Amino acid sequence: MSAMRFRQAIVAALTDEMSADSSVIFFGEDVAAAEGPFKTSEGLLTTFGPERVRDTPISEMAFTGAAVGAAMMGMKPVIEIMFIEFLGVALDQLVTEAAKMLYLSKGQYSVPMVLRASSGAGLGFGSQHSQTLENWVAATPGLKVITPSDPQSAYSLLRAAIQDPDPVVFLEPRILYAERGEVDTNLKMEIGKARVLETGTDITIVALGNMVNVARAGIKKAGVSADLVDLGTIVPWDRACVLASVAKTGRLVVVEESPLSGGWGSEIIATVVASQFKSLKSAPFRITTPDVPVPFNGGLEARFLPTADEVSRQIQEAIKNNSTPKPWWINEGVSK
Amino acid sequence: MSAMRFRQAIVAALTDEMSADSSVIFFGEDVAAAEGPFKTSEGLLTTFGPERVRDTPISEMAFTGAAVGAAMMGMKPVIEIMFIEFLGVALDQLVTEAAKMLYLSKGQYSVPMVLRASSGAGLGFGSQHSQTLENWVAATPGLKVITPSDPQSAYSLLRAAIQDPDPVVFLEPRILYAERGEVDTNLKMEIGKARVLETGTDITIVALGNMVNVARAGIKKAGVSADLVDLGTIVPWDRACVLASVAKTGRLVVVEESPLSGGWGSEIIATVVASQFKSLKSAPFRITTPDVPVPFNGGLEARFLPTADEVSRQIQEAIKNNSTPKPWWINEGVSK
Amino acid sequence: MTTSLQRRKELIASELVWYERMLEIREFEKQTNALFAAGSIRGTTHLCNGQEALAVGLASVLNPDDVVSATYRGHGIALALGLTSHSVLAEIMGKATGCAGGLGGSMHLCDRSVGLLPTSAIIGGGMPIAAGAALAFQMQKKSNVAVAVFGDGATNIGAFHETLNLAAIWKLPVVFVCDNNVYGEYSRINVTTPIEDLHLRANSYAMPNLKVDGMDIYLVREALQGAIDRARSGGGPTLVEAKTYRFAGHSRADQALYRPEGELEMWQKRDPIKVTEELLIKKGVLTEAKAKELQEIADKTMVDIVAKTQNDPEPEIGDMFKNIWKSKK
Amino acid sequence: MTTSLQRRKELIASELVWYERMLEIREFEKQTNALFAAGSIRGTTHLCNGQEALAVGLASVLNPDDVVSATYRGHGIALALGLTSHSVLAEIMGKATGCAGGLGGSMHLCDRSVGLLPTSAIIGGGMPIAAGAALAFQMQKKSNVAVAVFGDGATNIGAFHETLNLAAIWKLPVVFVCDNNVYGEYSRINVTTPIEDLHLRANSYAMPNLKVDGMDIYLVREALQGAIDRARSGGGPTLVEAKTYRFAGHSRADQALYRPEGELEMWQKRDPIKVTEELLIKKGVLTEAKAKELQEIADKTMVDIVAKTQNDPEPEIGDMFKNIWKSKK
Ligand SMILES: Cc1ncc(C[n+]2csc(CCOP(=O)(O)OP(=O)(O)O)c2C)c(N)n1
Ligand SMILES: Cc1ncc(C[n+]2csc(CCOP(=O)(O)OP(=O)(O)O)c2C)c(N)n1
Ligand SMILES: [Mg+2]
Ligand SMILES: [Mg+2]
Repeated sequence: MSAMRFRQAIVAALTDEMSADSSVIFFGEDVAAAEGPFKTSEGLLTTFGPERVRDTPISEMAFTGAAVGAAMMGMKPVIEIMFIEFLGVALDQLVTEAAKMLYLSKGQYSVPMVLRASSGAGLGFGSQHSQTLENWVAATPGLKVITPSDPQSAYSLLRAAIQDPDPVVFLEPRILYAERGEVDTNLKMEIGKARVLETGTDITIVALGNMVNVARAGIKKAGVSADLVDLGTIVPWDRACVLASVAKTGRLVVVEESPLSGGWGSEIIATVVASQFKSLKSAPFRITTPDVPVPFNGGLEARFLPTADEVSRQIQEAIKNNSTPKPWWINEGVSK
Repeated sequence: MSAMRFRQAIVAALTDEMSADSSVIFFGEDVAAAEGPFKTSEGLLTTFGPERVRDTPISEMAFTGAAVGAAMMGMKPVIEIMFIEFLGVALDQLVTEAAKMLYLSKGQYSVPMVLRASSGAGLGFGSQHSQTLENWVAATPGLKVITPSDPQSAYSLLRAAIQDPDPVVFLEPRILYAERGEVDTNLKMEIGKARVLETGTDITIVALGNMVNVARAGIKKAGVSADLVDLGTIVPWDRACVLASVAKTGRLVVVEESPLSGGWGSEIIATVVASQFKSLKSAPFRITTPDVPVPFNGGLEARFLPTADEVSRQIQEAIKNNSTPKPWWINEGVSK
Repeated sequence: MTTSLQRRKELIASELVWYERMLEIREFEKQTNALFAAGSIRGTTHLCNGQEALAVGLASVLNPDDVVSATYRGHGIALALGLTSHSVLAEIMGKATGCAGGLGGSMHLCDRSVGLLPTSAIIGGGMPIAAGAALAFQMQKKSNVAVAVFGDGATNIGAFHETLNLAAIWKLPVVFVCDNNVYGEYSRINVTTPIEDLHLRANSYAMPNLKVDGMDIYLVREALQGAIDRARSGGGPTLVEAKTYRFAGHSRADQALYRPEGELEMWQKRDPIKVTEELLIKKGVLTEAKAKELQEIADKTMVDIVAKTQNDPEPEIGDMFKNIWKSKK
Repeated sequence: MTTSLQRRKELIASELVWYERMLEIREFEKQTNALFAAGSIRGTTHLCNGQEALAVGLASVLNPDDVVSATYRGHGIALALGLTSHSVLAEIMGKATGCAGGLGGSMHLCDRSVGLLPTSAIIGGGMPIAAGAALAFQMQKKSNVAVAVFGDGATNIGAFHETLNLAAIWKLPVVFVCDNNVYGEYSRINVTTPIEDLHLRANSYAMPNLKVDGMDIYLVREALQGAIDRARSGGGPTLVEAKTYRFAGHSRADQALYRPEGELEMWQKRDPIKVTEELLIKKGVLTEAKAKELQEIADKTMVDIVAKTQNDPEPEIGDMFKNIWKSKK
């Protein structure tokens, strides 16, 4: 056990995997000499040299595709897309090539690669550098999608992702990079296994990434008895864990950092409802951001994101009245 | 009223809008001289000339972005992305630029453009040319997303899309291009307004594109009394219409041509459940494709897609037992 | 039953096999076209008539453990690399016996035993993948090379630009082969591209480049050999532009009526098969009689393969659920 | 209160204003840097010290109804085009009085009245948009031109390649201006790009191209004027590469310690402001005393603007729900 920052947990996972497996290579923009814009590759160039740790031109399509090809030929590339929005110029290689390679080769070519990207709002980077965008990749058979919520899951899940034989998208909540936490480097975590971080009786709260921390604070504020499920993996998500929890609590809320419309949370709800309708005491619902681009202004961005207060208010309401709470912007008459 | 094929309805809508508004221009790969790989621009070059109807290089990013810029400066560009998968090399311009332009310019620059693309399976085009991919764009505030289901909606909704002041993604089910139907060129349809094509009492079936036709056949086969809601627009979808229908029937199934996990159908279900939980007789559920890439083989592709038989079986089961039917691949023990 | 690898070694070993393989490809496309017209092939097909010398020339200078990323117009390259006409036709007809089990189709051919990466149906899709394969070889200190084959129209897609720049700056053992068959779908290259000699675009990356008469297999081999040797010896990438011509339409039922009067005929005078035939006869490796005989054999063999393949089994429903993930769950 | 358009016209009218505007930009970045360090600016900022001659030179040769797509490194171009330091600083500080109401931030500046399209924070993002604006002008039979300003590193992104090819084949009235400040983030251009003169990449599209000393506003104007005239007169696009240098770090707190010994000092000898000052003095438009006075005024003015802006109102919560769609619902 040792305390480290989230970004250091990323560095540690990369370091440990690159030490354990010489086929692991790492490249992206300014990840080598500059050690990453968010210092998530500190020391890697020094430790592993310029062959295995490379700076790329500003060419996401080319270096993402290069990772696909290298993976097919026996390497285990980890690449960094600085902000997940930049995948918008490289999506083809991930979803149309990598995700279908095993299928189209009848199992002859697998693609053991990891695409890391920072994601999320809260730091004032504006509309084009603050989204989570899981929806670009979550409906693509062949991919796996992970979002850690603390240094421990960042470390353990990144190692699992690198060891995985399939293409994995690893989304790192940018706002957590500086956060500290205890990390046990011997602790293994499995892709597709959720963690129940708090256990209770009245409601199941499913969250991802930094929303796990927001939800936890919300539970404390509300003083309710809740199961807090940190999904960790969105694809494939831990159905068994969530279903078991809802079977117990009879209530479900998903807290997600993405627009209300079209976010991954609806997938959780649709699945739970389909198989657990009878055991539900009240309607499952979502706490999300509004359907707007991420605003730059600090005060607005803070309201844009789900907060502990908002979570507290809504889960209390849901438990007390067995009704679906309204989001703050409707509640306060700010918007429809 | 006149009978025309779906693809001819597209041509008619483009022709009528280009005649009505000289700022409408149209470009894409082989849409001018060759009149479109699916003959969806027959006669346009002859009628409107090489300035307004243009062939582009194979450069989706450039010509999508060119549409954005031209729209900002007063033109109304309609572009054709031959197969929606090709948006994977151009997504940035649509979702990161066009969708946020009005917001980032404080209303100074709007982007009245239409991005047309053929989509969907059933014709043996294989894994990289057969998807629907609404999920790439459905969670992007600022965009509108439409999928017509017949020649009439293709005509009326495309005209509405071209007249709309915002960026619209217009997905055309490729399998319908050759289908015939009556078209009233005076009939206006509104973006965001669903059509109730059949009315009944026992279940609400929400569908989109060609799944509307599959669902209709399924209803006939099942001989049940159902509301069939043709969404037409996915963003913004017609909440009022769907909620009113479910309030009446108490049951909901979404038939969608996309993988079970992460499809837009879960959005409908999550929304309905949140606001209509009490009036539900049984659990809303989805009839979708399995979570696999689109297989080429004809027999497999036919099973891959939701069928009238499958719809019939599942809605009968849901109405009879008030339980959630299992998809065929589980029912038949083919897969988990 | 001969394997892809055996067929590949035969090709590398004898010039006469080059000629036979080119005949095989031509016959294959003839039958494919007929089967598509007859409705026995679903979806689409992209024929490579007129481009056989490049396909066979390339396969004959590469080692079997080198890799190739090609496109939806890949029948010829697949056969040249060694795949049997049966496994390719079966794939195109969606049979379980196809190289991808019938789940890929005409645009998605693959055979790891001879280095054929799954062909991509996305313009430029295979280019960065070939660069990545080359990156793997470079890191593994292997002398293998990767080749990316793509069309003239593909030189206008962003992936072309990014990939050549990346390959150049990393000095990757990759050879970029532009099969300039003059058309991108229904558009003549000059309609979409302001320059004629596409290989010159490599100058933007300080990358060696050259053009070659793609109708002459000997010139093709010479040009490619130089590029491959450079890549193998650590000299980095090369862009080779082969001037060929698409004798058929773009795909499906396209009659290519948009071609200028006489253009096809002009190019047909340099039909790569005829050119090879003449050269081989001049070299005494082939006689007119022998050529005729080989043509008849090729024709007949393909007819038999079509008959056999049509009776091959379809994949099972469960097959569509396989190979989604390599991991257990 | 002077409008953006008035400021723009002043700039076009007098060389002395070029100098004043360059001083304003330099002071603006000085204050921006200080405010960021002090935590008064959130997120990130990208300073343009060393690139003022290009920004002001460009704005001085363009007409107010031409349009410009620029990048996240856009403070200087915005001010040069006419935006007031107050409206830009307010935007960077997230104030309701900012040019985007405080919802955009440093990377997203915009002012339609002087043709500044919303700056893009995506590399290459603004290039096809400028081409599209030029397409609109072409179709509207207007003589306006569109300009895309982007960096050296951006010449490695696919959109650069696709856009130049499209603009060339359509002969669009657009000018591509590559502001080569030697660095892309923390990487020197030579680390990511095999050639030094990036304007040569235009040869891949048979597009006229040239390079210019970006530290000399007179040379910048001359080079741009030629390209703009060509575009206006239907001659199509041009790629102009301005050799500048990024005096500051890439963004935020970057100290740019990765720069080779003495490189910065070498370039600072050709500080565009000093160069302009000397030229204006030689021309008799300016005296050393006057220059000193103008610098003091610029410094003081900016200090006042900072003070004023800090007290400006924040946007209201409801503002984040505006401008999602232009249509009613
Ligand atoms: C990104 C993308 N855009 C468009 C297409 C549709 N398309 C298929 S083949 C083709 C023409 C390609 O021309 P070329 O590169 O010359 O190759 P050829 O077909 O001549 O072999 C196009 C545009 C595609 N498959 N992918
Ligand atoms: C598609 C994309 N990839 C990466 C980035 C991150 N990024 C921001 S600025 C920058 C460097 C750009 O260098 P250059 O083009 O020379 O412009 P400069 O910053 O020097 O003005 C990078 C890589 C981005 N914004 N967009
Ligand atoms: Mg071609
Ligand atoms: Mg730069």
